[in-house]
Amino acid sequence: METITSFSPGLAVLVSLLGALMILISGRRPNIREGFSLLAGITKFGIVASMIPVVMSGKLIELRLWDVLPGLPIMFRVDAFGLLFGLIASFLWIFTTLYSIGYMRTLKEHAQTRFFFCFAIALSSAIGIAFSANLFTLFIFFEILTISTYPLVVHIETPEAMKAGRKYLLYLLTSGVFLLFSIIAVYHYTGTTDFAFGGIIAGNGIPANMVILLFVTFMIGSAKAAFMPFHSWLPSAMIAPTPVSALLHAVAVVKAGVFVATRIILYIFGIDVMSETGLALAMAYVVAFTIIVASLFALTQDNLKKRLAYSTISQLSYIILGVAMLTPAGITGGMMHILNHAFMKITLFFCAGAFIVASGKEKISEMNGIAKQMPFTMIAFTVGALGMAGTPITAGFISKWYLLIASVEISQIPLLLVLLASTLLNVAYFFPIIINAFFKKPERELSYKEAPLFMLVPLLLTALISIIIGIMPDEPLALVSIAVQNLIGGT
Amino acid sequence: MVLEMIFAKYNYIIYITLMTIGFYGMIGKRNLIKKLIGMSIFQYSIFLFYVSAADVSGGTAPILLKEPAVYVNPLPHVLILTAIVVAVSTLAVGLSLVIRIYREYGTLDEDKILELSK
Amino acid sequence: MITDHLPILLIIIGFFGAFFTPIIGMIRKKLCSPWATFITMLQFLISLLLLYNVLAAGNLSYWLGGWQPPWGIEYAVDILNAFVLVIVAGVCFLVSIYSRKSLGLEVPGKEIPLYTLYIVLSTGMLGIVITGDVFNLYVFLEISSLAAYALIALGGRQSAMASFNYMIMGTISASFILLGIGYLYVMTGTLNMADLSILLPGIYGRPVLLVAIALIVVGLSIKTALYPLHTWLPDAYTHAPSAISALLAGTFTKVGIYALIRVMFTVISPSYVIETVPVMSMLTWLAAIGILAGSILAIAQYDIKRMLAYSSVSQIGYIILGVGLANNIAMTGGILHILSHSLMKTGLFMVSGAIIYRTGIKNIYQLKGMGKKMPYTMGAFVVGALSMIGIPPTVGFASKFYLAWGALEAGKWVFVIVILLSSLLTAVYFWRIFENVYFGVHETEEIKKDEAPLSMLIPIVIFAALVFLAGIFASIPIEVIKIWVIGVLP
Amino acid sequence: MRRYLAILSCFIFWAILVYGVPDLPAIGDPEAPANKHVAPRYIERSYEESGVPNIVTAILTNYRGYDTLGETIVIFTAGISVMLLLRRREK
Repeated sequence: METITSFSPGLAVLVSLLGALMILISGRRPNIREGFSLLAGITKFGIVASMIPVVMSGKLIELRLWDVLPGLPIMFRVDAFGLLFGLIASFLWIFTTLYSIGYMRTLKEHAQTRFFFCFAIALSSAIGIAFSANLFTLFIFFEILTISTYPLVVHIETPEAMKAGRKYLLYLLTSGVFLLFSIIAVYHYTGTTDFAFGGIIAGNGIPANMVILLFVTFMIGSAKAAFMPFHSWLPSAMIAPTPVSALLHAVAVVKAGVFVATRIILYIFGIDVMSETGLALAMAYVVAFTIIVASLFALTQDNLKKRLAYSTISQLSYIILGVAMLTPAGITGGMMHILNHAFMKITLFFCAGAFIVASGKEKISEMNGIAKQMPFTMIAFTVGALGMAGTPITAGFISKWYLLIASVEISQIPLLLVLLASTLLNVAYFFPIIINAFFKKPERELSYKEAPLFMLVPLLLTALISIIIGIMPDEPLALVSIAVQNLIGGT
Repeated sequence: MVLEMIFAKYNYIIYITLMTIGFYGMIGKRNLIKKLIGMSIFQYSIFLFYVSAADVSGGTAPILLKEPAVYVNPLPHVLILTAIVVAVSTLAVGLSLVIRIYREYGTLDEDKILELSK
Repeated sequence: MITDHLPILLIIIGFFGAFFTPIIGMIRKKLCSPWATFITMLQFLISLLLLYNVLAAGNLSYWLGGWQPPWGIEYAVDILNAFVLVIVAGVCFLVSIYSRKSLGLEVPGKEIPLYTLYIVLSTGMLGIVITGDVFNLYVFLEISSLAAYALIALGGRQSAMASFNYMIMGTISASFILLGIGYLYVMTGTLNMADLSILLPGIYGRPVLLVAIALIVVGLSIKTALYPLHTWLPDAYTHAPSAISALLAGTFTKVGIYALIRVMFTVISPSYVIETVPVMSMLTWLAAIGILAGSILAIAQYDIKRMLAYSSVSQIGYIILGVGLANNIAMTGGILHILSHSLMKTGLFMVSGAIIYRTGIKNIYQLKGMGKKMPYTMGAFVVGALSMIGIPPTVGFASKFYLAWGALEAGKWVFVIVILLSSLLTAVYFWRIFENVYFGVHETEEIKKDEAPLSMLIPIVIFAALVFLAGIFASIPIEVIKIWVIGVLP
Repeated sequence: MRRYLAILSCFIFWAILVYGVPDLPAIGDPEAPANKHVAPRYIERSYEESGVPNIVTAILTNYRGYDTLGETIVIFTAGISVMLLLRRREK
């Protein structure tokens, strides 16, 4: 496969680091600070987007920086899959920045400089993860992501938040340790940590037990993906300000986990090893279990953000389920769902934040009749919820369709049933909110109005885009199909 | 056999025993001055070892004589000269530390000091 | 050429520097500290030159007084020496800048003897590292120990007792080493390391050699504070003046480890201590226990310096573990960790000293709001602490990576688990501080910025930067270490 | 308790050292390695190389002169330390 060397991936990472530095320097002047934040976001997206034509033409972009440890360089390689994730993260950062400005200013939050600073660092590492060419580089950014999101999680600094932060760290640092172990083991056995389209495990004479152990440690290592039983950090982390939950805990962090899991399944173990050892199927059933159980948990939550968090856990497992089915349709569905879920979930979180800012309400039971006061927000919320359930013409439908095809292809009827059941569960936990908001009368007269424009516009746009993707999915599908071709062609 | 060995190597047994006594003084005694005494015994027994190992039967002190003679090994003596100085210096520092401690706590019993410093 | 005499210059400069300190102090007391900085800077530069020469032209051997070894004393410099020399001299140099204000506050009015001893201490440590003669090593060990006892005793009320205990332990250790050296001499008739390494195979397997190894290993383990012989260390580091804690934490234990490596792997051959007599594997087990015990004890502390001291016990375990596993990778990791731990721990102790300088606070739960009050200092603290935990891209990560890999290479799964588990434990005791420093209660009142003085801040920031840079470019030190390791290990 | 521990460790210490004794050369053995390798040269050539009849002095100041320099430093250090430790803080 043709590769070209370019500085773009490095620049994309660097831009937000520089942005972070500028944010820190201009911390005393909020307008300039937020200006830098926005500027970094736009520049970053520009750089990432500039790589689309190259990748679409089937080439890879590589950038080898220096060796951190001998034989273990910091290296970027942009392929279709990485680019997809990079595009999502950097594109949504722009919206989230706008949204955060509105959110933070309206609530008069403290330590805003720290907030924007950490946000920029977290974004850098998310892009770093997307473009990593080897496990080693990926791990570095993975750990930076963990550390840089911690201050965001504990932002409000109440004892409760600190407790949630400790839990967050406990899970993510522990998983980091497992990941590190797995990386060292892979390096030890294979002499490389590079991602390759056919995987690098095969043909190294690693004992079968070891392969299984490695897979398990790798999957614990990608606990950022929040599949069960390593999920419980995510609902706790909902104590963070809503923009954080929106971008990081619906897009960057958890998607990074899913992204890593996918990279490991497809690019380290490879399709052949996964299917020969039966690990793929085992994984599929674990995540299928997660899909159902997380949805059931979601039903019981009254806090809107927590319900969304459980919904995220469930939806992320779709992605891994698709990948674990190892068929072109499954992988396509899984990868598409990274994109679709990102837009839908960020819309939902933006709405949840808008409710908090405008009305101060976080509990679902208090949201009766809210649609009258905040019609636009509620419409966006409905769009997102419909997408989650996989209704046609929304983005969610596309990915769910592919997943269903894949489950039929490999004739695993239980998985098919899981997908269908989860659709029902999605309806069960989202629609009551919508119905109550539109049709139920509030107990008291409501006096608030829509959230500020800074917040309203981004959430309407993301809702709009998730419909656009549903209607015209060709462009992203093309990108995904290149990734799939690489994988299938490479084996 | 064993007796023969003890007669031929009694010097080692003596230094080892002395050293053990010193060692006990350092770790077993609670009075700081006694610890220092133990320390000195401990160190000087090592010097005994060195010097006795330098002995050559029938040898004389390593100062050159007119007529040829057998000399004992001079090198350990040199080393021990240095080591003695080191030991003395350590003792000096140790004693001045003890004075500091006495000024601070008014006692030299380790247990009492530990209680007082809580 | 003067450059031929670099090895002895390194020591002579220190000795004369120490001799002249009282004279300079008589002229003006204030000049003592710049003088110490100047001397240690010269030593640092010479060490760098030595490292450069060794890398460019191979090992150096310097005959003191022109007497051929084994009759005279030899200074032998190879890559390991030079590497450790640079670390030790560098730390001494930077801490001397830092110490002016810090010691000025904690030990007022005693500049003259203080800086005399400071230079003696640094020179003594450099001497231990550079010498190629086992008895000379003992002499230097005692020189530096004596200076260290006196310097530690300058701290607060309890420091004299801490120093006394350290002196008892230190004397036991030094006497063991002296006795071990005596055994080696009695059995071979030489004191020169290179000569010993040739002659020792003749007595392999004899009980005397076993006793000698036992004595030297135990002696050096006390010096390096290997668990369970670490008991002197927490008290000494806690009660010593901050600058001295920083200096000792960064250098003294490392010098002991250096001596251990030197004796075990170049004087006695690696195959003997690894295969014939399992000294090394015994050490690895102690080290592994020490890693965990040190971390757990550190979690139990609330005095910041005491916590750092226990963390040292744990980190020293890492180094010994790497050295004890004795394969190429683990050994590289262990030696690299000498560098990383020196950088991190010195930096962290200096930060704790800066906090004490500004506020007098030692309890980690009283550090609330310190992140606003001393932003740069605490930033450096964060970098150092993250490196201790092993978060990339800091140097602590690089060494931890190599150590874990080396343990895997050796097939010792237990140690892999120990290494990785302890990074979590490390996270526990450092994160408490982060929480207190940066988060916690909302304080409405504005906290005024009150940074440490520049002469303290600059070394701190340099250390933080080095932790970061050495982490990003870890392959440079690793390549250097590897040359040595490959040359030594079979 | 502590006392017994001390006695126990003393015993272990004693036993380890005694273990090595049979292997050490007998006292006064002229064939002991210590007397064979380095030492003869000092005895034979120190006078011509240094001009001092006392061999110990010759070695102390000449062959191993830097040990002696170290020795002086030790004394110097001890002197300074004692001064530092015993002088009361200046008011």
